[in-house]
Amino acid sequence: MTPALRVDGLGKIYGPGTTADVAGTGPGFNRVVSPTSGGIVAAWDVSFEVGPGEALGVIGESGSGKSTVMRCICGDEEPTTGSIRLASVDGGGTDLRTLSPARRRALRVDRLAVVYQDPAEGLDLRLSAGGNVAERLTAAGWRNFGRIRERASELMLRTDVPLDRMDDPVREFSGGMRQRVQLAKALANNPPVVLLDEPTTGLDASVAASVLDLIRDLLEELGVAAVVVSHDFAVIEMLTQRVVVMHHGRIVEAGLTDQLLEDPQHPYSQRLVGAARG
Amino acid sequence: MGYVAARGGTEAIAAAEELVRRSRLNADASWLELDQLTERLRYLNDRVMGEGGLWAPQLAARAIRQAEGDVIEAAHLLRAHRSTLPRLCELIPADADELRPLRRIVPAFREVPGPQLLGRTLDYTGRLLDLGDEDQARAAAAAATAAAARHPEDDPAENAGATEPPFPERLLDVLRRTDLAVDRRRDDDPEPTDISQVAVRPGIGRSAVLSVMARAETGALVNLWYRNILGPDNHLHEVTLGEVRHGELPIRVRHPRTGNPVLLGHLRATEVEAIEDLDGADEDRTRFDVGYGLVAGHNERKAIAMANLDIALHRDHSDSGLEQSVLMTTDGLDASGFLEHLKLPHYVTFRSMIERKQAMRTDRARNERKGRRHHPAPVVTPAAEQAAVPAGEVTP
Amino acid sequence: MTLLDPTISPVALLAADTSSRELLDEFSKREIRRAVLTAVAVPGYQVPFASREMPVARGWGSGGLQITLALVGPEDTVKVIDQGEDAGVNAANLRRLIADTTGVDTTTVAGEATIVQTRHRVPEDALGDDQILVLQVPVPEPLRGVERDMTELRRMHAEGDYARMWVSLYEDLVRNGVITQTTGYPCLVGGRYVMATTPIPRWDIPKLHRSAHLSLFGAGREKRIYAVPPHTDVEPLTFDDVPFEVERTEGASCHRCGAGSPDSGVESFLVELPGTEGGRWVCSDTDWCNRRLSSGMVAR
Amino acid sequence: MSAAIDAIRLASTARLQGSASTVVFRVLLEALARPGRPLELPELAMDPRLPNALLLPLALADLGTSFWVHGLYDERERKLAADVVREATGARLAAPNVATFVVCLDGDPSVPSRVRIGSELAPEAGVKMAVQVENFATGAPISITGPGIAEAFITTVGLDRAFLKALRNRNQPPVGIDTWVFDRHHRVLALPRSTRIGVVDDVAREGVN
Amino acid sequence: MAEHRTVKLEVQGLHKSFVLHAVDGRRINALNGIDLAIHTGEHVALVGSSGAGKSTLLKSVYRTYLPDSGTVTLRLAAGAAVELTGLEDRELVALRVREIGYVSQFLRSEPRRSVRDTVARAGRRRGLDHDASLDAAAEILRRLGIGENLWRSYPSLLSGGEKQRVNLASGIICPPGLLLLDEPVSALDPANRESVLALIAELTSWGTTVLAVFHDLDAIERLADRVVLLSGGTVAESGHPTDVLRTLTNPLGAIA
Repeated sequence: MTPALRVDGLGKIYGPGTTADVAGTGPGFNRVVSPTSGGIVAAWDVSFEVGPGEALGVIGESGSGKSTVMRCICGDEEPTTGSIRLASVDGGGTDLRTLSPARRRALRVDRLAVVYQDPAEGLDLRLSAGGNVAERLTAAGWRNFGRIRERASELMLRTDVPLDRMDDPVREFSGGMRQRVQLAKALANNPPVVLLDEPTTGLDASVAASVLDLIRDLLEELGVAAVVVSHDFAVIEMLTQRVVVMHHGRIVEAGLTDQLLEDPQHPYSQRLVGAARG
Repeated sequence: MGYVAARGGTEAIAAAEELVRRSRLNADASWLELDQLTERLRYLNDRVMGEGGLWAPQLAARAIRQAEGDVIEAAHLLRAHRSTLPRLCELIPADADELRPLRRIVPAFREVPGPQLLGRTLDYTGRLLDLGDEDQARAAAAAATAAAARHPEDDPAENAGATEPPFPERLLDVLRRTDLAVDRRRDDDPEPTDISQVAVRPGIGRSAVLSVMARAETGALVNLWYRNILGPDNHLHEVTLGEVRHGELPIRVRHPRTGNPVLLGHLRATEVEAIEDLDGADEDRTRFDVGYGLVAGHNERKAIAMANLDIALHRDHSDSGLEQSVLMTTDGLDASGFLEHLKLPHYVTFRSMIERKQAMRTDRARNERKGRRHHPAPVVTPAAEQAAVPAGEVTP
Repeated sequence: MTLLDPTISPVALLAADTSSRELLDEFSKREIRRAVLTAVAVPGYQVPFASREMPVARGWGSGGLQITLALVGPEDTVKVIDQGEDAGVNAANLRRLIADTTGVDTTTVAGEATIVQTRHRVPEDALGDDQILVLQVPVPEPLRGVERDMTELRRMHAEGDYARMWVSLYEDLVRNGVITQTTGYPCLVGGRYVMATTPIPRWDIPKLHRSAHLSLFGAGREKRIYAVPPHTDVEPLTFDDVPFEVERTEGASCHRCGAGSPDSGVESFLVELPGTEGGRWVCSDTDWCNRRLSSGMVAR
Repeated sequence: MSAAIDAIRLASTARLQGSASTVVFRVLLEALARPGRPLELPELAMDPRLPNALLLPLALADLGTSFWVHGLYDERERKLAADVVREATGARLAAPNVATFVVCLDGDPSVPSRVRIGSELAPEAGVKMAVQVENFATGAPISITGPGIAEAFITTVGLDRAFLKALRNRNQPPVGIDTWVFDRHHRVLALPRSTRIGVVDDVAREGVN
Repeated sequence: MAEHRTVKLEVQGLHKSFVLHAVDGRRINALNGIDLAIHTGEHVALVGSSGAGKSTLLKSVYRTYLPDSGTVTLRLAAGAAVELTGLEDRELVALRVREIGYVSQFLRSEPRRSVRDTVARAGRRRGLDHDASLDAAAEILRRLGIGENLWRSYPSLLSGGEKQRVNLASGIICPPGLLLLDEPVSALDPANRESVLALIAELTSWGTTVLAVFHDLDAIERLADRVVLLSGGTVAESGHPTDVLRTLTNPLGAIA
């Protein structure tokens, strides 16, 4: 089975470092800053695959490199090394990093959607909810106002955004409602791969739960391949079947989500689970 | 018919132009001589040359006189004049180390290699309006001029640095020697960009950015500096000045046939090196950052603003908009030209605007009759609902 | 290789011919001409150019003026209009400058001109394939309303990424019921670039679409030149199911020539002359209106 | 030495000043605005030994620009042409992949792949190229369509299939090469990068397949 | 009972220990070399004292626990045999859909989904279409005694016994080839227990293989074809329920 998304040997170093400075960083050294150059090895040797209909969790504390990985995949940042492949691009035969920035960005329209923790990153808050969805649709070539309205309405309905709010600026929406609009926008053109970066972090508990439910339903129904980045085991447990644990820029453990929660292997994973389980 | 093609406008502007010309001549005063501007309104003349991008004291004086003292208008005259002149050759980049200082101060140290040379400056003159007798002043001026003509070597302004080595070592060299300064000299931009020959836009090399600032409207640059220190943009920190110099800079061209450098002459310039602490999380806090300012003529406030903005620009993240602000919004001619064009007829555009207002009203009235918003969210049809709500969610 | 004459630069020889009356030297003209050629080869793309200071202020037609001065040759006849009017102060000023510094002939009759320099209008009569329309552009960037950052704007054009422009039209429709863009309506040129149509009224946009003439756009202050070659698509951005609307006011007709009235059989872009007892309307293209009157087409 | 004198003398005939420069530019502009249509060049004082293709840089180049002259078969002619352009305009001679102007004296099909075509961020960096041919009536038939062309038509421009294909491959608007073709009958036509070139027998063959 | 010829699940030399890194790497040995073979359609009950390794074995088979060594070989519906301990995570996730199921005594909460939808979704994950999944959910809920009045309410509003039945319903709708049951009737009242046990008995007759841990002897005697007694992480005894249970001095205590 061709994975919908495949990441191989992804690495990202900030600052003056080179690949030579990877030595001396990582969980074994308890640091991400290269002792020789001061470069920050934010992520290194990160590999995984996600199949259609599957959700992979990436869990770790802040600074573990999990968001860096996501940003490298979606193109917000350029990785230092490694490859990223999508089944929807050349059948997985092309490393996205070899694409021009323009083509890379164009993937965001209908191949690789991102849902950010901060809705302001994925949305234009000045625009209406419908307008945000319309941006994706027009980017994909939709040119019929009535049909754009109809599709936007469908998505609002599907993401539990009241239709009578569809024409209001997203700026006036609550956090949970913004996140729903962001989901609607991300799914506008039925992308086969969706990346979710802490999608419910920062929301009130009850709002977070309902957004989480919505995401879970959408992932199940749409058959997308999802990567869920989170520090929260409740989110990972609810949404994913598999998970990787990141620490100091490296994957320290990969496994089934229930296995990681009940039988974590790596000392760091055990600590993380132990802390989460109180 | 009372409606004559083409003639009305031509006559009106000809009449206005004639009025300007006559009023200029008719003033109840003697003719304004160019040397009164170049010699007695030095800062004004320098500023017009700097913002006009042309070193030509006599022409600048003409421009100021013609513009009746409007600095931007005068700079415009200089630049428009330059447009008519062919570009015969390119200058060899001047070496600022050859600047012969008429004034030099180094606030960062009490004593430095080379002189602290106060020179000609208004800095410490009492800001008291001189209400002295005009006739006495006139006589004093004549006497001083005559005396200077007899003994040019006594002219304090001209010979301020005569006893010192002409090219004192820079503070920056001291800092570099002690490894205290980040080196901002770059080799990716070897030939200075002539901003009169390209359309600058963000991403252009540092030499172009510096040139834009050197030619910027003084007030615009000072304001940009100030709003970045105090205002919401917050890109700047106050610097320590390493060098403030005003002096004469030799200008050379390459001979078109032989390729040898040929001295054309000198221009006066103000040079500033500014020093700032590096305090960003990803910066080397053990060193200082350095910014550079160089403007034509004697204009210290502009050169200081420039040096400080230079630091802000290379420390700043490219998406902050500061670079675009510097490049695109500090030119006096651009800003004032665009602003003043609002005085031109705009009745075609205004008619179109009224028409849209009416169209909106018509649409609103139509919808109000039907009792709905402009574009109600479409009623999702059962078919659409099926597509929108995948199986399972519809509870009977 | 060293050429022989040690004293005279080849450049000086080339420059020497420039008449002192001219506002642009030979090199400045060449630079503008290169930009014009690129603009024609890449329809709708804003070509950066060095933009010289003109004797008119930036924002007062300096871009159009530079193009016209780079174009005019001994055989040309130039017409200059502002708001459609030959007699406006700005038109008169520019015409005088062009004529005085180049010696070229001028006219008010659109059909007689080889070059028509204009601000805010396209003449009512279709221009022919031997004519060039030069438009003065204050703001060449059609996307500025949705994005201010120049680097991002450049990327958007490079990638043909106009989704945000479309969204602004969507939002406009949702909020206001109509597309409220008045003049300078954004158009897609040759299926590739979104272009600002100076601020000409929507009325004039069809005259740029697959026209016989070449249109050149000059933005002096912003240092950009762009072009619409003949027979090139200029499609106003609108949705498939939302018709593009030009300026029309019900019942309005020119109080001089009658254009716009049902029995005149012709329409023109009308401007309002407000009065105490209700406004009157008049053709903005004064030359067109005058010719209708003088040709006897209109009963006085 | 005599070659240098020759170049200076020839350059004096080729220095386009004032109205001569304007008139040539207007013909080049007109040609570019109506691709594929041959136009008569104005009468000029230029020495007849100089190929008309030089008119492109002679009318448009200056101190701030660079050019390259390509000609495989006659190195003396190529060098002389380059000297004349430099002497008459002040432009620098530069490698073909960076030159503002390229003059191709012989229709060598390798030239289009050696010149700069700009980028989507800077289409203006695409080269302006002049090609000298014998006669527009010869060469491979092409169909052309695009901006400036009211209706697609089939024509020949004096260039062979290999050259035209190379040109077509490089023209991916907005990047590409703006080409002016000069023939020996004092005419010029243009193929801007926006013109879509179909090599006719390819069209036929692809139709069969 | 019918003769079972094909081996559905074979566990060989299975070891499982837990290393507690937070406690200086202390190791707790839970399984110490389990050997066990279960035939297709067979129902095997695990018994043993608390800590004997019953749940650990179920979870090690399901791979919620990662075995240290040994093999777990599962024969798939299509006939091929797969070794589970070394299987790629992604493949194991796929197997869990149709081939191997695990029902714990605890309901994994799905706060905002109705009872019927919770069960129907499980059916759809296993390949039923929308209508079929709703029908199947209705039927199975009815069989388990969850009345229609509850179908549209949320699981969080249900009693413990109701939750357990909903959980079981999700686990056995479109039953997988191998079902691992971890005390599925612990919270049920006698009446509902009866219907659940009947349904589980029916599963084996449809060909589902069951490996179960029950807390009551009666269930074992009624359902199990065989009982495996675990002690100290190894198989102490294996045989017919009456034989094995008889050997235990205090069977219920041992099992509880």
